[in-house]
Amino acid sequence: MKQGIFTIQSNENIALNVYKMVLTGDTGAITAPGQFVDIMLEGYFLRRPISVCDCVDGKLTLIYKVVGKGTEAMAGLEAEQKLDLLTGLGNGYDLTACRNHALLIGGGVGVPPLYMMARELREMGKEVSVILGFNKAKEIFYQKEFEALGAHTYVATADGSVGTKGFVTDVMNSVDIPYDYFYCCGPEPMLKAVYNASKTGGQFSFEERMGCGFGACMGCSCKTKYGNKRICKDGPVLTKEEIIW
Amino acid sequence: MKQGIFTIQSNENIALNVYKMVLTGDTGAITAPGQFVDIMLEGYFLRRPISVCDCVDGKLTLIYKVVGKGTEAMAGLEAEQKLDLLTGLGNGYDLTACRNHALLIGGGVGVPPLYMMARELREMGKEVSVILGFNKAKEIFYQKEFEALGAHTYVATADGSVGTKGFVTDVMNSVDIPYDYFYCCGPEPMLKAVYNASKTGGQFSFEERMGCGFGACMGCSCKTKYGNKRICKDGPVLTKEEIIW
Amino acid sequence: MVNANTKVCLSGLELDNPVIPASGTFGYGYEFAELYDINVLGTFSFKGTTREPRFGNPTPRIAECREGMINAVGLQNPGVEKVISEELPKLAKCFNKKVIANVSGFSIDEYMYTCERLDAQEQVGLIEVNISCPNVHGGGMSFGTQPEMAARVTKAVKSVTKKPVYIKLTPNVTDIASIAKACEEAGADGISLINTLMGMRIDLNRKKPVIANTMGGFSGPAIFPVALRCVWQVYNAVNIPVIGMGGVSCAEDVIEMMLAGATAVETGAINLVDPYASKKIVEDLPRVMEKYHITNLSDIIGGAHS
Amino acid sequence: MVNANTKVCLSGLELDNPVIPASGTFGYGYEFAELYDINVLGTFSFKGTTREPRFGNPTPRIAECREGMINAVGLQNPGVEKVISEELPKLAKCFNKKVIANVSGFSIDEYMYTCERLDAQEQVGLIEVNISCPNVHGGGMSFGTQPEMAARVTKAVKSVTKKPVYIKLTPNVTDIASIAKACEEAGADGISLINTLMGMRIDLNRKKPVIANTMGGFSGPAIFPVALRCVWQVYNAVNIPVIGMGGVSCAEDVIEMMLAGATAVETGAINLVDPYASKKIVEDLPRVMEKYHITNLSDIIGGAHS
Ligand SMILES: Cc1cc2nc3c(=O)[nH]c(=O)nc-3n(C[C@H](O)[C@H](O)[C@H](O)COP(=O)(O)OP(=O)(O)OC[C@H]3O[C@@H](n4cnc5c(N)ncnc54)[C@H](O)[C@@H]3O)c2cc1C
Ligand SMILES: Cc1cc2nc3c(=O)[nH]c(=O)nc-3n(C[C@H](O)[C@H](O)[C@H](O)COP(=O)(O)OP(=O)(O)OC[C@H]3O[C@@H](n4cnc5c(N)ncnc54)[C@H](O)[C@@H]3O)c2cc1C
Ligand SMILES: Cc1cc2nc3c(=O)[nH]c(=O)nc-3n(C[C@H](O)[C@H](O)[C@H](O)COP(=O)(O)O)c2cc1C
Ligand SMILES: Cc1cc2nc3c(=O)[nH]c(=O)nc-3n(C[C@H](O)[C@H](O)[C@H](O)COP(=O)(O)O)c2cc1C
Ligand code: FES
Ligand code: FES
Repeated sequence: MKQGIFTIQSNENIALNVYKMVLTGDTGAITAPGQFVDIMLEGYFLRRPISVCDCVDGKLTLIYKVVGKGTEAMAGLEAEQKLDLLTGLGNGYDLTACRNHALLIGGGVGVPPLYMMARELREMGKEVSVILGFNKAKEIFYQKEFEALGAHTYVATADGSVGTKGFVTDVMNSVDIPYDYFYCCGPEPMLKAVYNASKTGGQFSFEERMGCGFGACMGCSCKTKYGNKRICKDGPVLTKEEIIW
Repeated sequence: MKQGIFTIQSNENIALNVYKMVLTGDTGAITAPGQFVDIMLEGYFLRRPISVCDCVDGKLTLIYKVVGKGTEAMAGLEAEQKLDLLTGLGNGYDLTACRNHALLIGGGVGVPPLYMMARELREMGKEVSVILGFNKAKEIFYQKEFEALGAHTYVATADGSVGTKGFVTDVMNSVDIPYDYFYCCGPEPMLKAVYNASKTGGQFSFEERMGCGFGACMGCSCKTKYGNKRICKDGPVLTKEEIIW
Repeated sequence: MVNANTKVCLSGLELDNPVIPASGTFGYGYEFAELYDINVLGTFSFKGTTREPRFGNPTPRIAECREGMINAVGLQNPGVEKVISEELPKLAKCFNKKVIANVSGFSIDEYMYTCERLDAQEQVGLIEVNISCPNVHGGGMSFGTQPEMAARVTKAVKSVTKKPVYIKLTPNVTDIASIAKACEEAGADGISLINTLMGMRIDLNRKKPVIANTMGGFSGPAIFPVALRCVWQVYNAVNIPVIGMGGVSCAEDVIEMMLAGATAVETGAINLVDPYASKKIVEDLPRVMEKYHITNLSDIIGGAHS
Repeated sequence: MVNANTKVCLSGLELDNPVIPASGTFGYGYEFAELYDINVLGTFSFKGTTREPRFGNPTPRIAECREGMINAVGLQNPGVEKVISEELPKLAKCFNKKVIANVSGFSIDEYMYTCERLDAQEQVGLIEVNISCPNVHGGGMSFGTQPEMAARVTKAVKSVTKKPVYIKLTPNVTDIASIAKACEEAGADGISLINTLMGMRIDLNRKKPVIANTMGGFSGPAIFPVALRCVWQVYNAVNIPVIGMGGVSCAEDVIEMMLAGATAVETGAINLVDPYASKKIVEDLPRVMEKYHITNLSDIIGGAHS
């Protein structure tokens, strides 16, 4: 973990209520996809946790959805403005768990962390399939970016406007993807559906309301088969076998 | 009273810890010298009351001393920034009470409101003498500005570095100024000393910690011979005869 | 937005909307009437009134806090007779709704006297009895800190009034619900809460308390979570309407208070720093109701319980 | 600045400075030791420890407030035996000062057991007994809301310990001074205050409480005026040292707390949003002392009284 002042390079609307922010600063503490940063916003007491979407050469990309006052304030920020970030938070995904072919499953703003993971898996020479779930066409983002990495990219929309009509699990059930391990991020009902639909081992990223984001307050605890864990420090990524729903 | 958004034109350091801020905006509610404005500052709950130093052609001049966190924040503001002000607060001085020759007595940041008053009295064709009290040379401001209005200007410094050594009352006692009425603004001990040293009727401007600044909360009350008054609404200017020390 | 229904009803007193500037932060109304038509408000609660005129506490009476302020005004008011003969007629010129009469006292007799006088005024729609003052005949402990004392004031006041009587509670107690319950049992028509939290600040330059009286009442947005909790607890404990207040500063806060159990909501300290705050909240309510899919505001009262 | 003396002393426990991260906001220290040398602190109070391991409350346990937060962690901790066998040895590697052991319990027996075990640990310099938990053998009311109960816990704990025992009080009471006095009479070596204010928030989208457990403990800069008032009242009521806390977020707040009567000062929620906060406060103290003409920090304890 590191605390650092980052400078916003850009902050743009890329889908319905979804923004992409690129920052520069000391990204040295960020070591794995699935980790997150915790952002201090003027006028708000608690920091906002946002997953690392990508991190290369000191450039940090975040993708976030406006859901409340904090993210609304973030959407109003402009290039050159500074932000106080805690970086390198959380365990992140373990990419070595996949042998040859990884299936990445993301829903809504669960999609961003899968991008850095897909890139790194491709760099490791692995086959990558990605299933992206959204509600409707206007919410879709990053489909092309995944394709550009050479990932087999499937989209599901709840209203059927693009790709498979339905949920990510409808793609899992209808397309025969020869994955040997999967990685998943999204809202909890999706995680649970994927848990049930999956045929191999895998990892899930969880969300919880956080006090500190770095393991000090016990605000974000959950029970696992291997004991109590803090989503912020021992997670947010948990393995399939340890999860208690 | 009016609420309005003002734009800072300039904000400069003019003496030790003393700043002059010029703003533009709707000054229509400002009707008399001695009135004040109440400034909202980001991150501070209560507004800060500052006297009108001058107000011409929609240009509002304020002079303030950095004494705490709010005024410190003000000192850091820059041209083009916006401020939310309540304007036209307080009764202000009654200039008609002076026949021919007004004596204006100010101490420290009690000096600013006397400037607009001196200007208006001069425009009304009256003789104006001004006694400005400061602690030391570095704190002096606006001496030339008063002289430029054609006011007989005397300075007293506590350390004797400029003008009369001592207090404004030392000037009152040593120089024979033929005033028929006086107007006074400064710290309370000075007001009281002037009260005792003065030979004519006069008016005093008081300070008090304020909740609202416009008469709603009863936070700033004082007792006078004519009943309870709110410094912010029935004051800040009280006449010599009504004051109870 | 067209369909947003903001009407609520307090023991028969129908309000166009639930927004009520709180006692002590809105004077007797006309300072604000200089700025806007105060008839847009649900109503307002006028400055705490006592039998005798009071100057209140020595100054300084005000201290700043993060997201709030402390006041130790000490119930400055011209006394009930002058309120009736001078303030209410002045108010009549700018306000055509029924006002809430906020009453304070230092003995049961005084409460009875003042309430009876105000009960006789046509302009008064509801009496809000502030029981946070120290009881001069009972050792100085505030009437509002013991259920028995709160009940005695309630019963006494109810015996001399016909208008709805709401008892205004202090949050500076171990168990606010038990005090609310005692008031309900004694005949209160409703409960108003919260009054200020006891707080203080010290001036680092003088190394002395900022407030001349040492302590004072802390209020403003900072106290909202405490106020909301108290409203929740009291709503659970009684079957009479609750007026919620404490730190309310925007339309979202009004809705949160109502979900916790408030039938109407008072706005306090925020009126002092933004004199248009209550008007803005009234105007903002329909938009925020739409955002949270609310058509009838009165439907959500207590909606977050179970 | 060269001459600034920040030393203070808590019942024989000498501290280089009065800055103490508060229980529950500093874990068992080593998350912060990753960031800086925590030996710069006066000391710190470790996470509230109970006899048995506890998972605590269901999540969500955290809600945001203006200038503060609500937590309903519910005393998650590994239990006193694991604290002794695992946490303290880990702490020894990064902290060479005596730590404050914060103890919670749901019965007098439990308090006694846990305190006795921790009293035997060399690393522990002082025991801070949190009596805000509900008393499972006494109807669920918190031990800290009645003077008699507070005194019973104090006496029981004192009978099994040799180290200084500070009783940590809840502010959610009508008369905190009487509870402090009862603890002093029962033998407490000092008083620690305040624990969190009871508060809550409602999620407007779900129209349900944010916190799974409905209510929680509200803390952070917003509560500072209440905490300062409590420290002032308790300092007036007792002759034993007071550790002040509640909303402290900068060196100025530390000085304000000490002027009100605190011998040392704990920093809570601020550590969670700025992990370097306590270190910054320690480093900033000499500058702020100079600004307010303070040479010996211990000289100002209670300085704003009379
Ligand atoms: C590990 C982690 C990674 C995340 N990554 C992303 C991401 O990459 N992109 C993205 O859009 N969102 C992400 N989120 C969710 C994001 O943190 C919330 O949407 C955001 O905090 C909402 O803030 P707000 O002020 O707009 O909402 P408000 O509801 O106004 O916030 C009030 C409080 O609740 C908290 N809160 C609200 N929703 C959530 C939530 N879903 N999870 C945790 N805390 C919440 C806020 O942080 C704040 O403390 C992530 C959450 C976690 C825990
Ligand atoms: C009618 C009136 C006119 C004034 N005109 C001027 C002026 O022209 N130039 C100038 O430099 N100062 C003036 N003052 C004083 C000025 O308001 C304070 O210096 C300023 O509010 C201090 O704010 P702060 O945040 O720096 O201090 P802090 O001490 O951090 O402020 C804390 C709180 O105390 C209040 N406060 C502190 N000192 C005073 C004070 N002396 N009077 C009233 N409230 C105070 C603040 O407004 C704030 O609410 C005037 C005061 C009044 C009442
Ligand atoms: C300056 C001031 C004066 C007050 N005077 C009274 C009063 O006379 N009677 C009363 O019942 N409450 C009084 N209150 C309390 C408010 O009505 C309200 O209960 C409290 O401030 C909480 O609301 P807020 O946080 O929105 O300010 C006063 C509050 C303030 C700030
Ligand atoms: C997340 C969290 C957990 C806490 N856990 C404990 C605890 O275990 N034992 C205890 O005595 N106090 C606990 N507290 C209370 C703090 O120690 C402190 O008394 C309170 O938060 C007020 O200080 P603050 O406003 O600086 O946060 C906790 C507070 C927070 C925010
Ligand atoms: S948020 Fe504090 S421990 Fe996870
Ligand atoms: S400051 Fe509110 S009445 Fe004067």
